[in-house]
Amino acid sequence: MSYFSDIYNGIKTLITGMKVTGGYFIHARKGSLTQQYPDNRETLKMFDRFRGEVVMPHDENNQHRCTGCQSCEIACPNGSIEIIWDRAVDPETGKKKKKIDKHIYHLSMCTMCGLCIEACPTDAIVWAQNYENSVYDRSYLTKTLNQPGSTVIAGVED
Amino acid sequence: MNFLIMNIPLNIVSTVHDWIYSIMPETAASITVMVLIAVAYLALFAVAGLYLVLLERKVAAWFQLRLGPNRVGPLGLFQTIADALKLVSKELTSNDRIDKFLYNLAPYFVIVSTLIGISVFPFSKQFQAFDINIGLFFLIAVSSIGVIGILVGGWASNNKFALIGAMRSGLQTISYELSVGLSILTMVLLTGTLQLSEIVEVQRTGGWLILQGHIPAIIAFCIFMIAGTAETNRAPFDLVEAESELGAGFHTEYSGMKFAYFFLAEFINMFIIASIAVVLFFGGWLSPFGITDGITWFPEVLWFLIKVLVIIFLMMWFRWTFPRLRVDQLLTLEWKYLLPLNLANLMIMAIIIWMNWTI
Amino acid sequence: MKNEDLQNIINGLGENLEFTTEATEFLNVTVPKEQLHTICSQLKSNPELKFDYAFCISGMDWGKELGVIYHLHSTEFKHEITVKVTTEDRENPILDSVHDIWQTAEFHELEIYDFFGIKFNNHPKLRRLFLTPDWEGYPLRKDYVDEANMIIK
Amino acid sequence: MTDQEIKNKIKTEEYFVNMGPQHPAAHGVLRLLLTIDGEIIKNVEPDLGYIHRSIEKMCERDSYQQIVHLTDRMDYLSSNINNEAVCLAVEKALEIEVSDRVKVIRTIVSELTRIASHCLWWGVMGMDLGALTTYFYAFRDRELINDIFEETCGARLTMNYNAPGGLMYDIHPNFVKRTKDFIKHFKTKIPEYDRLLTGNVIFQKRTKGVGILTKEDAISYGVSGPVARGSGFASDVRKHHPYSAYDRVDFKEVLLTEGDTFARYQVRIMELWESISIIEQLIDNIPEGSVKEPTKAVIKLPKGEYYQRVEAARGELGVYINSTGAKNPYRVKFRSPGFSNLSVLNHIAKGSKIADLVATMASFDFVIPDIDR
Repeated sequence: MSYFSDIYNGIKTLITGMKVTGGYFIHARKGSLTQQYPDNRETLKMFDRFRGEVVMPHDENNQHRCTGCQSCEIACPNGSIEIIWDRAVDPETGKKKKKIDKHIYHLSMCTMCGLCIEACPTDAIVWAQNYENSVYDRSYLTKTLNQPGSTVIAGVED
Repeated sequence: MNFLIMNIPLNIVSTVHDWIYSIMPETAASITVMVLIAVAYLALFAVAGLYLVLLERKVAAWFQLRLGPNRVGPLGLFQTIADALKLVSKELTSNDRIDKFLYNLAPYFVIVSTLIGISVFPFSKQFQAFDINIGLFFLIAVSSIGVIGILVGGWASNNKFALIGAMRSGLQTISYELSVGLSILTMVLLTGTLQLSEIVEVQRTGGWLILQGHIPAIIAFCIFMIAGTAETNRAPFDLVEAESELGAGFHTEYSGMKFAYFFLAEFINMFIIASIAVVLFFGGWLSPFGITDGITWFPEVLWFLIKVLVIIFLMMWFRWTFPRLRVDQLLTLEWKYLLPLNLANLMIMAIIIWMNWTI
Repeated sequence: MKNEDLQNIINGLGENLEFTTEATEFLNVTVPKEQLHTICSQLKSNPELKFDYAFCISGMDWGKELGVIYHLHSTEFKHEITVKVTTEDRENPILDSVHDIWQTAEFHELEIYDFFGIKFNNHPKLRRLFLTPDWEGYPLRKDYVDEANMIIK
Repeated sequence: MTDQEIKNKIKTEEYFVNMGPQHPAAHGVLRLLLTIDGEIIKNVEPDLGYIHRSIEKMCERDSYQQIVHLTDRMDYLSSNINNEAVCLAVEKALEIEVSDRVKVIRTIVSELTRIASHCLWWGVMGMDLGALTTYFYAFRDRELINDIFEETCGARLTMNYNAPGGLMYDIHPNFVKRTKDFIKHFKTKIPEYDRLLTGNVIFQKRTKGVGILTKEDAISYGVSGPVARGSGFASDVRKHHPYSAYDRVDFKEVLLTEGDTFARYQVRIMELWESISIIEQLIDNIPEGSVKEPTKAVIKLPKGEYYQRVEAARGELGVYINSTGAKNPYRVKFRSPGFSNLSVLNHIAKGSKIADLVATMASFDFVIPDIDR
């Protein structure tokens, strides 16, 4: 009668369930997916498009491509980019031109949306792939992207 | 020189035993010996409980594609010792509306009843604290005291979730006490005695009880395992501290050493259920088919521990595979399925014994 | 069913309803405040219309008057309309609740009350759902000012 | 002594429990005020707002590209589908015709997001009912999808991969290979899911006949998604209002009629198979074409109101934009699937036990930021 049949089916389904976990238990040694983080720091490499942090690459003679046009500041939804620029006279053309003084980037407010990099006309800022961004004091999270004493690469027009 | 390895501790025990009897009057000496044995057992099984916790975490990890604790000490062996130290040093927090006396009493109920239960097990020929002739009956009685601790703890901590958890545990233990008792009863029909060392002796000649009793014994073993896991509030029956419904169930308000008592008691309970199963079904410390009887230096305790660990692994396998039962399904399983099966099984075993068709 | 036939049927349900279809995909019906409940229940019960699935009920602040926009869909005939209702008085705006017609309106009306302050009479339990009970002001109104949390770029 | 006399002799008092914002079965900060009589639930009243960031108010000061990035934070498990909703609304308003390549990639990426979301749901449903190992198997599969996304657009959860007018980046060279490997791997894993949980007798006893939602209630409470399809209400937006490349893909709309927790569970498992077949039909022939149509830097939608609905993992996500031609919208309203699904909970859970409420909530697959916005 159905009393014994549903006991039998019940046990059968329980056994199949146990077979699945049993299977994982048997080849547990190679099956484990967890990464031993602090030990494998050298071998752990992020994908090349990984959005770690916004940085401004400088070439060998300390020059970058940011002209201070503030389009990234406008594009940013969270106001995590502040540009401090000042007027300067362009030696060849003699016209007044904007010159970047400080490109302040608040990593604490950045939501990694990538709109600033999208909006930058001269591709001055790019993604870096570092994932260890935790710091001891909040003030370390406010970074100035252009290194001191760096200038714009000649001929970069926004 | 029959048991070389087993002998060394026994020599120490007997020398200490004689020395105490020599320097003290009769009654005081027996009390001190009992206290010494109790302290030894407490230390031994506290550490055994800790390593059971580590085993549980390691086995759970291997089931779940993980590695388990492997940072503290070599291969993570000191992990639970570190946990125990942490729990000891933790502050005993509680809210101000608890019923102070009962709140503090509850953990002792649970831990003491489990530790009493261990003293009766025959780990090997000499290695048994109390060989009383109503061994099994004593075990069942003691294991049902533990639930009073849970009920009192749940009620006294004045927390709604704890109260629900405690009521569920009372419900669960009372109903599953039945099947544990009945399945043990079917096996006692075979052995004829309740004394644990006698039960092991019976199995020395006729082979393990699960073989002697063939089909009814196997059914009794299955029911015992189901009821046993329910008894210790584990695996598919862990409604008492159902993580996803009640948070932490009855020990929500406990912290520090009090929580450690509840936690350790659960694992020692698991050890007790596994040891009852081993003594009753798989021939205690007897080696399978007598292969190592001849070898004198081989310690029988190892056989007992291997069998217990196999049963414990089975209980852990239950835990990490099955979802949880609802309260009413828990009761229908017991009263509508396990109980009738148990009674029928008892009848069959009785008829077999009465007509003595022993195969 | 084309918008025109919808328009004729609905026109029969009540007076001075305005219909527009420019600058929107669905047929818009602006309903006066008093007839809201009667027209909505007819929209649902009318055998030719059968708008039984109110998939989006949103509050709206058009500058001078507040209002509610009901997007209705019929699971049987697969056509959609938008019903709009407005109320001028901003101090104590009250509209009829349609939760007895579409059960989903109960939660959406709570949200509208929370953010726009429009009260709904015979609503089962009108309360602030999202914000704390002691929050003054209604955030989604255009004239809501809160220096602390609102950063105007 | 009749039942009635016994009942009024044993005076049981209803008491009130706070399945509060911090609770393992809440999957986020959802607070349910339960009035309970013993184990039987009398009334479930949600109290929301613990993770309310007023996204709709923020949208009123942001440009359209910035709104797309806000939708990631609404239903973080179907972030790609949310982005796609806003992008489709903007493209419909501006009458931009996106290239075929973008449509196919958007469909593949949405289906991958749906599989990842259903994987997490399956793992967490098992965990809510007590089987803790399902969580790890589900996350093993979800990690593979996260790696595909991380390689293509750099982020795992809040992708912000779509932009008005197309996609932010083209797909990574080995996107196709990785997706094919994943499909091959995942096809062997779903039968394992069934063996481990679906067949299990305890699981079936816990979910069959629990939390029954009839079709009329589903329609009247505005329920959508797998929850509605579990009770026979055909509300799959991909079928009834096809967008992107869903019209050129043939897939079956999964419909069951029992309407209990087990039916909702089966709907999602079958949807996994449907999503896999959709991806298989599209992955081999992704057409060539431009990835992003040129749009003006400052997008201004012509005056009017636009409604775009999309089938998110939890139901129908609608974006209602009312624009007056300015550079940011006059009013944006997100029709969130979780919010209407939550309104049914009280109606279903009345009279069931706490364990049933947890099982029903697991089958509703709530994501609280999607409810609170």
